[in-house]
Amino acid sequence: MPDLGFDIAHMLAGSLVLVSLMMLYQDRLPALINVFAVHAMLLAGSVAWQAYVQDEPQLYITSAIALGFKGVMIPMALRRIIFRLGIHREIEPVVSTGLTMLAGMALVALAMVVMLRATPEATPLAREDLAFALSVLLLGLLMMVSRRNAVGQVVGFMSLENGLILAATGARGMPLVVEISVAFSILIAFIVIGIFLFRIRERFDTVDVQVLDQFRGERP
Amino acid sequence: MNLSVSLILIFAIPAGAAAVLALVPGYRLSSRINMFASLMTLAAGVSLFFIPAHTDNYLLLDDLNIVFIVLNSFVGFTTSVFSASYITHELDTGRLTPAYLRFYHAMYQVMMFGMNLALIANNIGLMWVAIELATLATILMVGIYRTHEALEAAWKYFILGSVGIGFALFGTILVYMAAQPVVGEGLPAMVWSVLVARAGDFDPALLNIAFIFLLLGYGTKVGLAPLHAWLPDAHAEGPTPISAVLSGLLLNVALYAVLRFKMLLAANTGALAPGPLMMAMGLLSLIFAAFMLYRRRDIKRMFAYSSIEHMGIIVFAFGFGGPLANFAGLLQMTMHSLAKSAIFFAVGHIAQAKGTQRIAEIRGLTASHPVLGWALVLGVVAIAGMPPLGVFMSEFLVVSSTFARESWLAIPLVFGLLVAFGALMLRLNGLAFGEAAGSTAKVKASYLPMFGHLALVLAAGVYLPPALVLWFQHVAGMLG
Amino acid sequence: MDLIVDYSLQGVQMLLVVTAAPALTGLVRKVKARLMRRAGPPILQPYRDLARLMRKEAVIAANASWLFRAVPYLVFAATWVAAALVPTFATGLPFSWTADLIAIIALLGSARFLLALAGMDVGTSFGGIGSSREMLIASLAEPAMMMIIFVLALIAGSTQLSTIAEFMLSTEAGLRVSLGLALVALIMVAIAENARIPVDNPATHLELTMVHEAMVLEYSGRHLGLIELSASLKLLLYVSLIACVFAPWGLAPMQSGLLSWLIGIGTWLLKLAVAAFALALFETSIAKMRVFRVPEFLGAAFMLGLLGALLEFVLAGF
Amino acid sequence: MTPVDFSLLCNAALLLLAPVAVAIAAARPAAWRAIYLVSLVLTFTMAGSSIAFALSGAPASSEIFPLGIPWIGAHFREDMLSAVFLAVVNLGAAGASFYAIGYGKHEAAPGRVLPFYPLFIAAMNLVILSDDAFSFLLSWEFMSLTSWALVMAHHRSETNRHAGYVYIVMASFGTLALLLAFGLLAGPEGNYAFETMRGTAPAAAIGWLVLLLVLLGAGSKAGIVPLHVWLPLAHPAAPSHVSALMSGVMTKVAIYAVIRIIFDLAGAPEWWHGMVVLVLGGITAAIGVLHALMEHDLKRLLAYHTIENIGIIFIGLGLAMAFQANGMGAAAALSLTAALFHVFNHSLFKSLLFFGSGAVLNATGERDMEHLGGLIHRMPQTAFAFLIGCAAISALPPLNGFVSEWMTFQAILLSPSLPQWGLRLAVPATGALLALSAALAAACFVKAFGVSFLGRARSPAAARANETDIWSRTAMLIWAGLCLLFGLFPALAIDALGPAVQSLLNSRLPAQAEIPWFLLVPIAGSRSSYDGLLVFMFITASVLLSVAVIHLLASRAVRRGPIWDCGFPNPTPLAQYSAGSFAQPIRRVFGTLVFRAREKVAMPPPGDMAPAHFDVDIHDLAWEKIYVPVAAGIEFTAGRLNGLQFLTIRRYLTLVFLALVALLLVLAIWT
Repeated sequence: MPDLGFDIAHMLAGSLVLVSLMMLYQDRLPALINVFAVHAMLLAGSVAWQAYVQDEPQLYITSAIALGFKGVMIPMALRRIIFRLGIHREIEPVVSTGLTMLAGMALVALAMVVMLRATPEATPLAREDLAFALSVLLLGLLMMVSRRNAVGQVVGFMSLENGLILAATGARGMPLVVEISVAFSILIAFIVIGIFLFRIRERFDTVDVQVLDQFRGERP
Repeated sequence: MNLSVSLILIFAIPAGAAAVLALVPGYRLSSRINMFASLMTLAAGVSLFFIPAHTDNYLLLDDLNIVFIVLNSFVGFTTSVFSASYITHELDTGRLTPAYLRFYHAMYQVMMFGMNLALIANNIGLMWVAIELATLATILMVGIYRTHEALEAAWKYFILGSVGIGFALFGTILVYMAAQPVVGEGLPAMVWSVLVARAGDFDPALLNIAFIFLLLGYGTKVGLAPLHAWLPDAHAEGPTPISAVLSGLLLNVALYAVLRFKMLLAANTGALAPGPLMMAMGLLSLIFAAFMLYRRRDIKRMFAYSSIEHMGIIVFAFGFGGPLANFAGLLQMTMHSLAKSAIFFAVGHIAQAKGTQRIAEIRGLTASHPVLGWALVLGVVAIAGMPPLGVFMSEFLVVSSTFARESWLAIPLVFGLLVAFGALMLRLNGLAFGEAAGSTAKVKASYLPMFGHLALVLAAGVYLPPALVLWFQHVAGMLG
Repeated sequence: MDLIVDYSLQGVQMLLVVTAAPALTGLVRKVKARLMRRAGPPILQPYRDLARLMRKEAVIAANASWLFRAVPYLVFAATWVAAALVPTFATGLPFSWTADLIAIIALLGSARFLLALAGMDVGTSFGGIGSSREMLIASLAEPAMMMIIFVLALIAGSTQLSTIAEFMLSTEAGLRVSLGLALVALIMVAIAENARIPVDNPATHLELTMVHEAMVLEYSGRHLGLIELSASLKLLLYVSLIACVFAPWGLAPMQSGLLSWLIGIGTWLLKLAVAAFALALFETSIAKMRVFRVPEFLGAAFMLGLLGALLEFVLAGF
Repeated sequence: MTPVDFSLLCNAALLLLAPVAVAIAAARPAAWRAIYLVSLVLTFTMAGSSIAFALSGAPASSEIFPLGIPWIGAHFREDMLSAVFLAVVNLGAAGASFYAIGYGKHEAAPGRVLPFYPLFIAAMNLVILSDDAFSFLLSWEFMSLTSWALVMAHHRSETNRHAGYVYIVMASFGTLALLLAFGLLAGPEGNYAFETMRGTAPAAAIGWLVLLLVLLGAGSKAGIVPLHVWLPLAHPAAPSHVSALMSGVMTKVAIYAVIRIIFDLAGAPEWWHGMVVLVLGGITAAIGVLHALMEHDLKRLLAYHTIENIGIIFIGLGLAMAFQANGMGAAAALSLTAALFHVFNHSLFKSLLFFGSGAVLNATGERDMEHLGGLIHRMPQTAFAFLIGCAAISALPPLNGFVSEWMTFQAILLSPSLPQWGLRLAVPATGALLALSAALAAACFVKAFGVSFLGRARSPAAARANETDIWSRTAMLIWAGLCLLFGLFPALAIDALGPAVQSLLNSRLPAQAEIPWFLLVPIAGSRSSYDGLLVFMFITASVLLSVAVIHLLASRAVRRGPIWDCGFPNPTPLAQYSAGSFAQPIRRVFGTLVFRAREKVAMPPPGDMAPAHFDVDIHDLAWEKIYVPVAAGIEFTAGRLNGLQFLTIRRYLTLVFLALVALLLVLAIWT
């Protein structure tokens, strides 16, 4: 059973990395959101599996949040936003997709090198999971810095956060995981619905962060 | 009454006050409640001196965090006094509405709650939650004026802060992962006092990665370059009491978290020494901020950069380590909190009197507003490290202890100090001296917090009470 | 008894220099005139000039200050004291310890300082030009002089003129390159300091070339007389200085008898006469240089002195 | 009560005077005189007590307070050296206070002067009394801070603000350099008390570093070239009595720091350390005086002369180091005594000259000499005192400035017995520079006095000037009297310096006071001697004699007439020789080399009646070659980095991202 448990967890975490890389590759917002939904669902699966393996029923809550909130609600909300704003046509990555992919690969490699060397004695499950989680985190960050559009950045941030949840659930017996995942969900909701759309649209009529940048302090 | 209850009180009072303030409509009353609650928190903080050290799975009281808590509640209290007179003016000029003020006061206490909880938490998860709560509260406060600039600053703060939150959480998870095989699953593996006791058995490599994430995550809050970007704008665009609290308190709380994890790493012989990383980031922040001071046009933004500079020095000192440098770091931190918040108090009134924050439009303050002007001079002189004010002593100790052990490291340090000094004095020259420009209208200011802080800084520059010295020395020894 | 003799000797020296000074000037003028195939005024003419100037009333510019009137006396006194401290016919006079060579030169400096101030007192352009140029020359001549003093002091181990003279009389001195350099430099400095050709022309009133004369242009009567006397004294001082250092023969040593003193006076007068001839010969055979060439002239003197000093410094250890 | 206690008590009183001054400025401005009066009394008593202490030769007294760095405490100590400098500081401060009782009346912003004045004096005293590095640096920087505040007293002028800025930055630079020097001396254990530093001589390898840092730190305060640039800006900007303090006294505190560290704390100096100091001193003296010559602003001119005199003092210090390193105790004692005596003398005449310039400034509102002239008629007593000061600073006998320079020359003449080649070459060269600067100083003060006080008034303000008040005049005349007194009786001061020199070098000059006629014989009678008293008496006698003879036997008639001027008198005062034209020959000689001076003459074409114009370009090469590039470098870096304030959030995130990746890479590579 441990073997199977490990394999499935490994597979799910690995696919998360893969999906992260896929997200980097997307250059249209609707597609990006779809891929992100897949990402969230995979995370939900992974967390559910961990809940099962670790026999920690409260992790199912986290899994459910990942599935319902991030896999369904947020993508829907985002899609509505981009369609209403008419920016669903395309997104402009700052650097070319090829280069971004290459950088993504390098980051995954870096994550592996750092993590696998790091934990020789840790359980393989935790170790592999951590390596993947770090990869997902780094890829999410890369996504944030390579997208000019705020929606893209939010998606990047959410995938970063997925990596965190992956790591947290991979850590056997870690307390407060559910609370953290709830807190993060609220944070994201905060970003997406509360401050972001309400205030930014109220003032700027667009969600392109570059417009915001015109109001950086001190520029005459 | 059992004084141990003040362990709870220091965060329970702000939490309760926040709830009350959210319900009280009148701003005069709420500013009084705010002051009163802050004073009570301060009293609770001071009473911590009289109770024995405490450790359980959630709360921790040792000599290190008492220093932070007392400083925190003290500046929190004085800022609430300043805030009371400051906010009235904002209401008069219509920059804030009573509704927003209600929100402001509630958030003020939420922030104090978060910071005090973070300081007293023994659980690294709880600490994380508390710091993020405080951060979120300040983000809301920064955006409270709802001008383009304020929203932009808040947004920037929010995004960068969220990434920092993520990093810190990842670091926390990694620490748990490192502890879990040794301590066992569950709560104890997140209890700092347990962790530090058994850190020697942890997997060092995992701790290394954890520390990098924690340093970057909490370092974002400390304002270390190159993670500092949110800091100047948040200081410049938010209400001045919040700028004072940010510089005087929040940075310290984040620094406290870094220090706790540094101690954890130091307890593991196999892990990398956290010192060099901190020193490098400290020096980078110092020199970078020193250069950034020159081109500033906004007075609050300039002092925000000066905060980055000082946090650089402090982080450098703690990174350098050893009883002397740690002592110097603690002293520098205390002095910086007091002096910088005093400067922000002065700057707040100055900006109100002149109706602008632009440095170019504020001139000849010592002529037009002598008391505020000289207070600003005194504050800047203090923050620039001139005697007989306290920062001079701490910088003396930082530089000389560095020079004694690693002479070459003192050169960039001294260089950064000098460059920053040049910038501060250059701006002070224009701000405080010359023909007065702009409005010379009297401003109703509360001088007490400002001069209270400066008097403390002055006294500390000449005489440190032996009890305080012993305390700091003990803490410096703890920090290793 | 000895004390009285000593003091009277000092008195004699003081009187001697002040009486001999105009004669020296007169002799130089006479010889120069003869060299130019003119008859020239008699050697004693300067005494008559002085007497006449002293008797005349002094005409002073309306806006002249007290300083203007005090300076001639002060300049004369400082120069006189300085001249009296240079050994003329005898070494080791009782007050020769009052000032060494550096102090003597500095005393002359005081005199010049005051005279230059007086030149600026009335507020004329000529006075200013004279003062300015005088101070330029002085500021170049003094370092050169100091270098010469270095050389002498290094050789003789003293800056005390009596000691130097005694050392030069002894056999230890010998012939040295640095001494030769110092001599040449000293002569150059002396020429500059005394406003002689080619640095300045004591006889001219051609405005653009004047230095010393421009400075004292506003003086008349007894004031002018004192200044002229001071100038003569200064010339005498430099001649005595050169004589006592580089030609100390005949100088009466300490505690010697009347005869050697008389011999001393005689040889000193002889030396003065020789110097006067040499100076006149030199002045007639050379043209005055432009004011802005003077720095080069004095710079050369300075270099010679420095060279001499360096030679001595470097060789001193061997 | 021990001497140190007494001095500390007086200083505590001075410190407490500051809040009183604030109160006075706020509530009863009319009572400002009280501040100066109390300062006068306090400083005068301190000067008296320290002189008494210096003469007594009693052992040092010390005191430790639980102030400052807690585990070290604040150490204070008064020994022979500190007593000498305390006397210099407090005598200067007493003079300035006395002068200010009158001068302060003209102060436009007394509220900006009164509180800082006693603080400034106390800070200088505390530097000298400090016996540990922290108290020393605290007082040192406090001294800079308070004097900066005084420089900023007249803050409305842009020049003054600039001066204050340059000053405070240089001061901070100096403090940091000194801090590093003390860090080296204290060693890794942090023994900041001077007591322990004295016991442990630093390793020879770091000796040069200590020297370098001390020269940077204390040298920048003293004004050695090329760290002098702030001095001619800041000293004149302050009110004149403060200028007198800064120039006459504060620079001496810097000299004190050099002596204290090099001779007392740093152990035996190497011979080439002496050479460095010596050559720096020579260059400083020459550059300082040349700049002074080019200067037309009376107070700036005086400030540049401070640089020159600091150079002279450094020559003496360098010689003392060189001799001491070679075990030539007597010669070292002569050099150090000369330096210390010059310290004292300079404090006298520089204060006097600044007092005079302050009086002129008050009477005419002018510092520019080109607008002065003829003041000797309007302000005769000021003119007389100023003249004495000019003669003293020009090293003319029989005044005090000459004696100390004469002693320095005597020390230079002892140097052939030094074994090192480097020194044998450097010393005569320095001697030449010293002689040059002495001669140029005379030229400069002929210019300063001649243009300001003599001639005819060049502006209506100068023509209307009135003699200054009685307090200022009295202060100036007393100080002029002191200049003369110590010129005639130098033995008084030299013997008082003996114990201090003895304590530092273990040898001293023979006592001079026992020699008849107050003759000064530093080494041996056959070598050199000087007697200012006799010279003075001879001159006086000669003057009296010649006056008597001429007035009795010849004519005493005087007729006032128009100006002669070779027959071409020009009635406009502007036709007088100006300060610029006075300096022109010297500028021609040295200008191209030292200042890159360029003269521009704009002559209108024939027939055009427009006036011709004449301009001179003077460059301070130290400023242009060192400070301007450094400032430009900082400006450039600040400009380039400034872009980082205006990045987009995405770019900031990129920075965070790169920092993370970099740290992870470090981890991946290093572990």
